[in-house]
Amino acid sequence: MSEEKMMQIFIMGKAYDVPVGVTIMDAMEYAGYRFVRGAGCRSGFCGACATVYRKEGEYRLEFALACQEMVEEGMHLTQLPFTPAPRSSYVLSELDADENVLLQHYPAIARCVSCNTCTKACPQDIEVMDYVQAALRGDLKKVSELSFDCIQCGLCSMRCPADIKHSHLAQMARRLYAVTQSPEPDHLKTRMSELAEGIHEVQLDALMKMNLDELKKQYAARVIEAEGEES
Amino acid sequence: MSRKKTVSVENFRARVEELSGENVFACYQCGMCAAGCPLTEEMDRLPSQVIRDLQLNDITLLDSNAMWVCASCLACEVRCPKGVDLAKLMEALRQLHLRKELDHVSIDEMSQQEIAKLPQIALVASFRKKTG
Amino acid sequence: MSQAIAGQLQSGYPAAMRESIAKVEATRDRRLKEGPRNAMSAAQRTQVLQEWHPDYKADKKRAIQVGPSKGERMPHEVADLLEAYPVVNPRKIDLSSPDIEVQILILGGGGAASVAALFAHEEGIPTKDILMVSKLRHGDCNSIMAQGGIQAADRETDSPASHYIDVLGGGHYTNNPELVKALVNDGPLMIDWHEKLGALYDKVDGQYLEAHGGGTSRRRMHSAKDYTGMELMRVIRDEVRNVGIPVIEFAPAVELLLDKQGHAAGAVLTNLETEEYIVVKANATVLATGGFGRLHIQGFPTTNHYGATADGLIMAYRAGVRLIDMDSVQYHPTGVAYPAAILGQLATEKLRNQGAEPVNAHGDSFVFPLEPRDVESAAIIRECYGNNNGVSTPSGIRGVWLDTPMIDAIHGKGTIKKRLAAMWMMWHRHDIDITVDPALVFPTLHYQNGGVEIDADARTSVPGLFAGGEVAGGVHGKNRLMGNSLLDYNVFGRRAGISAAKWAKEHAAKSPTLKHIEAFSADLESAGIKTDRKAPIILPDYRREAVLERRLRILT
Amino acid sequence: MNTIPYFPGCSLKDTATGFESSAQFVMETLGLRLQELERWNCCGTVTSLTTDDLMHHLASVRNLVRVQDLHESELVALCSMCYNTLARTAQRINADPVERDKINQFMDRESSYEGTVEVRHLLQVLRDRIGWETLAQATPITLEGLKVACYYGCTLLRPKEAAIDNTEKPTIMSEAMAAAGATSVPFPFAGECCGTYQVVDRRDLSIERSFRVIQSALRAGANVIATACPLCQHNLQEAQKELGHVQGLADIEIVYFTELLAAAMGMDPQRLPEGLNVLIQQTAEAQTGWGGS
Repeated sequence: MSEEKMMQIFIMGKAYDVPVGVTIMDAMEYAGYRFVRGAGCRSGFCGACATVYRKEGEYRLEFALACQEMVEEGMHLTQLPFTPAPRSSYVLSELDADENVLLQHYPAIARCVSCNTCTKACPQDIEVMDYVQAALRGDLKKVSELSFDCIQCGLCSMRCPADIKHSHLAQMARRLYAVTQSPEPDHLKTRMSELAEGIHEVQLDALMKMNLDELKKQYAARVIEAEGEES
Repeated sequence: MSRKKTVSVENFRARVEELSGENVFACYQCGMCAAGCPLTEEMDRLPSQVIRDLQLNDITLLDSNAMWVCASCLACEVRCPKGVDLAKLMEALRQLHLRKELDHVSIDEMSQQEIAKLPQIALVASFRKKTG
Repeated sequence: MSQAIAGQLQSGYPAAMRESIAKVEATRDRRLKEGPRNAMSAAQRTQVLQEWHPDYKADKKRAIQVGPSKGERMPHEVADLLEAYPVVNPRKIDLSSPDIEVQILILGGGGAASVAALFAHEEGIPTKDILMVSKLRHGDCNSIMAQGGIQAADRETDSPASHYIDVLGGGHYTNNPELVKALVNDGPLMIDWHEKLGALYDKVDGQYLEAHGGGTSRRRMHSAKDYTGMELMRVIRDEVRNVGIPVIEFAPAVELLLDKQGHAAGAVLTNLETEEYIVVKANATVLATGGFGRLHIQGFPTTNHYGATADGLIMAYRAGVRLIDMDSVQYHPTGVAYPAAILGQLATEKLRNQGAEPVNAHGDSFVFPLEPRDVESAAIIRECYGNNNGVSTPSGIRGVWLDTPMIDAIHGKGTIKKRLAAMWMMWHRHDIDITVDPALVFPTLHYQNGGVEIDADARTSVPGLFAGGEVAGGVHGKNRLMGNSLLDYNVFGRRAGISAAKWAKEHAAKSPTLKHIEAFSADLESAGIKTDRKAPIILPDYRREAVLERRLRILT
Repeated sequence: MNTIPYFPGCSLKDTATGFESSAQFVMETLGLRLQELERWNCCGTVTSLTTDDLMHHLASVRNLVRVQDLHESELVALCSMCYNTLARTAQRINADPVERDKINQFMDRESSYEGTVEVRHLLQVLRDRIGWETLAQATPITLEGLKVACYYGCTLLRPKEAAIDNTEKPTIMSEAMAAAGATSVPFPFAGECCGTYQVVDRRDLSIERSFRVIQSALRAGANVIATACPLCQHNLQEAQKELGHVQGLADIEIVYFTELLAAAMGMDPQRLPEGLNVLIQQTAEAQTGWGGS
C-alpha cells in the first residue's frame, strides 16, 4: 500500500498516529499494543474486544467492538474486556417456565428504570431494554427473539444503573424457551431410536468394507436432493 | 458490605427540604398525619414526630424505621391542613440512605422461593423504594 | 467510517468497483432465470485443484526432519514451529510438587474442550476433579465463529450412510473411515443433546430448517440464523458454568507432561498476565486446543480467532504423537476481500446455499456455487489470476463478487436480514448493504484439515492423552465439508471426555517429567537444526515492525 | 370500532390476565377497543417523589412518547398503580418544560416528549366517555343482589391531582357497579392501604393491613370486593390464605371490577373467576327463590 493517510487517535490518553481506514483493533496494534485480553475471534462474534470511546468534541461515551469498528480522527479509546457479572446457576430440566422464573434468578430486573443505557451500549444493535422489560413480564419468547444476536460482551451490564446482568439473564431465557416452547422435531426422535436399534450401523459397516473404486461409484451415483420448499 | 458508606449529615434538615421540596416549618403539629396513617403502630416515631424531628434538625431521625414502614399511601398528604407532603419527606429520608447504596432490602439475600411467591409489581415497587 | 473516506464512496464501494457492480446487476435477472451452472466433473475438479489450489504448490512445503512424522511434508509455517525449541527450559520448572492435581485436565476453552468437560463429568468425574484451561477466555475460539451450520443426518430422506459417502467423497477418500463412521453416526445424538441443553435451532412449523452445504447430497445443515457456532458455544459454555466445572482463563498450556511410563500426566501452563508457570498433574489430559489459522499459511488472511496458533500440535508432537494430513489446509472460498478492514473474515457458505452466486468482474458466473470448498476456492483463484476476470480493490487485492441480492430475490425480501443477520451486520458496519449490492470475496485460510492422529475413541498414541476438535486430524481427510466442524467438535469432544474419564478412573499418573522435551531438543540438535525459533507461540504478533525495532524491554 | 391507546402494565400479562381480558371484553362490548401500545415498558409502579430524581420518571415518559408517536393525546390504564405512576409523571413533566427538557436528553433513540399526553383510568373513560346509562344498557345480565365492596386503595384516590374521584368520598366504582345492577355497600376501609410493596420485606405488615380491609368489607355485609389493582388483589388474597379461618375471611370473593362488569355483559363464564361464577349463580338463585325459574 502506498503512502498511507494518517490520523491521530488517543489510546488510554496517549496520542498515536494511525492509518485511516482500519479497525480500532488494527489501529491499536499498529500503535504498538499487543493484546492479551481484549482480542478474541477478531470477527465480531466473541465479545472479547468491548471498547469504549468518545469522539473529539462530543460528550457522549460510545461503545463498539474493536475488531469491527473503524477508527476515526480524534477518537479517545479504552477497552473494557471483562465484566464480573454474577450468573445464577440452575438445572434446566428442573426449572418451571412460569412468568416469575427470570425474576427469581435475576431479581434486579425489577430495578430497571427504563433509562435505555443498555440499548445504547450494545454493539450488536439489540433492543436490550426491551428484552429486560419482556423478562420482567416473563415473556420468554420475546426475550429469546430480541436477545438472539447477543455476543455476551457485557457492555450493557457495565453501564446499567440497576445492576442487571443482561446477557446471563437472556441466556437463561433462551435456553428455557428452547426446551419448553420449541420442541424437538419428531424425525429426530425417530432417528434416535433407529440409531439405538443399530440399523444404521449395519449400513455404515457395509460402506467401510468397500474399496476405493466402489466408494467412488457410490459417490458418483448420489442423487442430490432438491432444495427444500421453505416458508 | 466491605465499603461501609455513611449517610451525609451536614445540613440535615436543609438537605431533606431540598430533596423533598417541602417546608418542614409549615407544619404546626396538629397530628392529622399520624391520626390517618395506617402504619403508625409499626413505626418507632409517629409521622408527626418525623416532621417535628426535622424541624429540630434531629439527625437521629435517620436511624428511625418510620421511613421504611411508610408505604407512600399518601393518606397523610391528602389530609394535611397545611399542605405538607409528608410522603415526600419520607422519600427524601430514604433517598439519603439509598444514594449511598445503603439498601433496606437486600436483593442478594432474597431466596428464589421467596421471590417466587411475589408478583413483579411488588418487587419493582419495593426495589424502587428500598434499594438504590 | 470517517467522513473523509465516506465522501469518496458510493454506499461503501469506490467508483471503479461500482462499474463492475453495474455489470453484475445487468446479468442478474438472466442468471436467476437460468439457475446455477452445473457442478464440475471429477476430472475437471482434479484439474482445477492441481493447477490452482494452494495445497498443490510444492515449494510452499517441506519434509519435517524430526519427530514421529519425520519425512512428511507440511507447510513451512508449520514445519518452522515443529522444528523450533521449547519456550520453557525443563530444568527450570519445578515438577516435584504440582500446583494443581486433578483427574482430568482439558487444554482448551472452545467447543471440543467444553463438550469434553461436560461428558467427562457425566461419566462420573466430579467437577472439582476436572479442570479446563484456556489461552484466552472460555469461548474465545473458532467454534463460536462458525456461522453456517452443523450437519447431522436426521431427516427421513437422509441417513448416516449418505452422510458418510458425502464426507468421504468430499475428503477425496483420504479420511479415516472409523472416524467418519463415528462422526456421522453420532450426528443426530449431538443434535438431540443440544435440544436438551436448550439450543435454539431454526425451525419452521416445528421442523428443522435444513439446507445443503457444499458437497452434500441431502439437506442436513442445521442452523441458528447465521450465529450457529455462537448459539451452540454459548449454550454449552453456560452449561459448563451451570455444572460448575472450573476453568482457568488466560492460562495456556506450553508443554505436556509425561510420567515415567510415558503416559500423559498433565501440563505446564503459563499465566499470561503474571507470566508465572503453573504445573498441573492429571491422570488424563485432553487436547482440545484448536487449529493453526493464525500461522497465516502462504500469507493468506484467516477467518480464525486470535489464539489459533497450533500450540496443541506442537506439544503433542514433542510428546510423540504423529500428525497426519498436515499438507492439507482448508481455504474457505469466500473470505471478505473488501473492505480491507475486515479482510479475510468469513462470508459464510450459507450465503451460497441460500442462492448467492460467485460472479466475475464482467457479471458472468463461472462456477457451481456449492462445489466442495477446495474446488470452489481453486476456481475462484483461477478466475482472478488465471483468467484475469477478478475485481481489483484499492489496496491491490483481487476478488470475485458474491451476488448476495440473489438471496432475497429467490427467497423473498427480508431473508438476508432474517437468516443472515450476522453477515448483514458485518458489511453494514462498513456501509455496504448486501441486500442491495454484491460482496467482494476471495479464499481465506479457514481450517486445519489435518492434526494429531486419533482413533474413534479420541485416543492418541500416548496413553492418557486424548484429542478432539480441530487439533485432531483424520476426520475430514484432506478437505472438510461445511457443517462438519461443529459436528466434529461435538462428536470427538464427547468421545474424548468419555474416554478420558474412563482412563482417569483406572490410571493414576505417576511423577510428571519433561524428559521428552529434553529428548526432542536433542533430536533437533542432532538433525542439525540451528535456529532461535521458539514454540509454541501462543499469540500472533501484529505490532508494526517500526515499533518492535525500537522496543526497550526495561521491565522484564 | 373506535380505539383508545392502552397501557397494560406487567401484571396484566401474567398474574392479572383476567383483569385485562375482562376489560377488553367490556370495552369491545361498548364499542371502544383498547389498543395496546405496540411497544411499552414497565411504568415503574411507584412514583419517585424527590425533586431531583428524574431518572425514575424515564420509564413512564417513554410510554407517553409512544402515545405521542401515534398522534394521540390520551392513554388509558387499568392497573391503578400504573395509572397513578403514569398520570403523576405526565402531570409533572407536562407542566414543567425545564424538567421535560432534561428528560428529553435521554430520548435520543426516540422522539422528544412534547408534554401533550394525559393519562386516564378505565373508570374515568367509562364515566366520562361512555356514560353510566350506556353501560347500564349494555348489561343484559343483572347482578342484582350482589353486594360489592368497592375497594379503591391508595393509587386511584391520592394525591388529589391524580385522584379519579373525590379522595375521601369516592363514588365512581360504585356507580359503575350500580349500572351493572349490583349493590354497592359502603365500607370505611375503601380507601385504606393494603400494605402494598411492604409485602416484599414486611409481609406481616401487608397481611395485617389487608386483613383489616377485608374485615371492614365483611362487616359492611359485602360478599365480593372489587379492586382495580393487581397488588391490592394479591395482598388481599394473601391475607385470605393466611387468615382464612378468621371471621369468615375466606367467604368473600375478591375480583377486578372489570370482571363484574364483564359478567354482567355476558362474558363466557369460563373466562371469569370460578368463585365469582358461583357467587353470581347463588345470588341469582336467591333472587328468584329456591331452584329458580
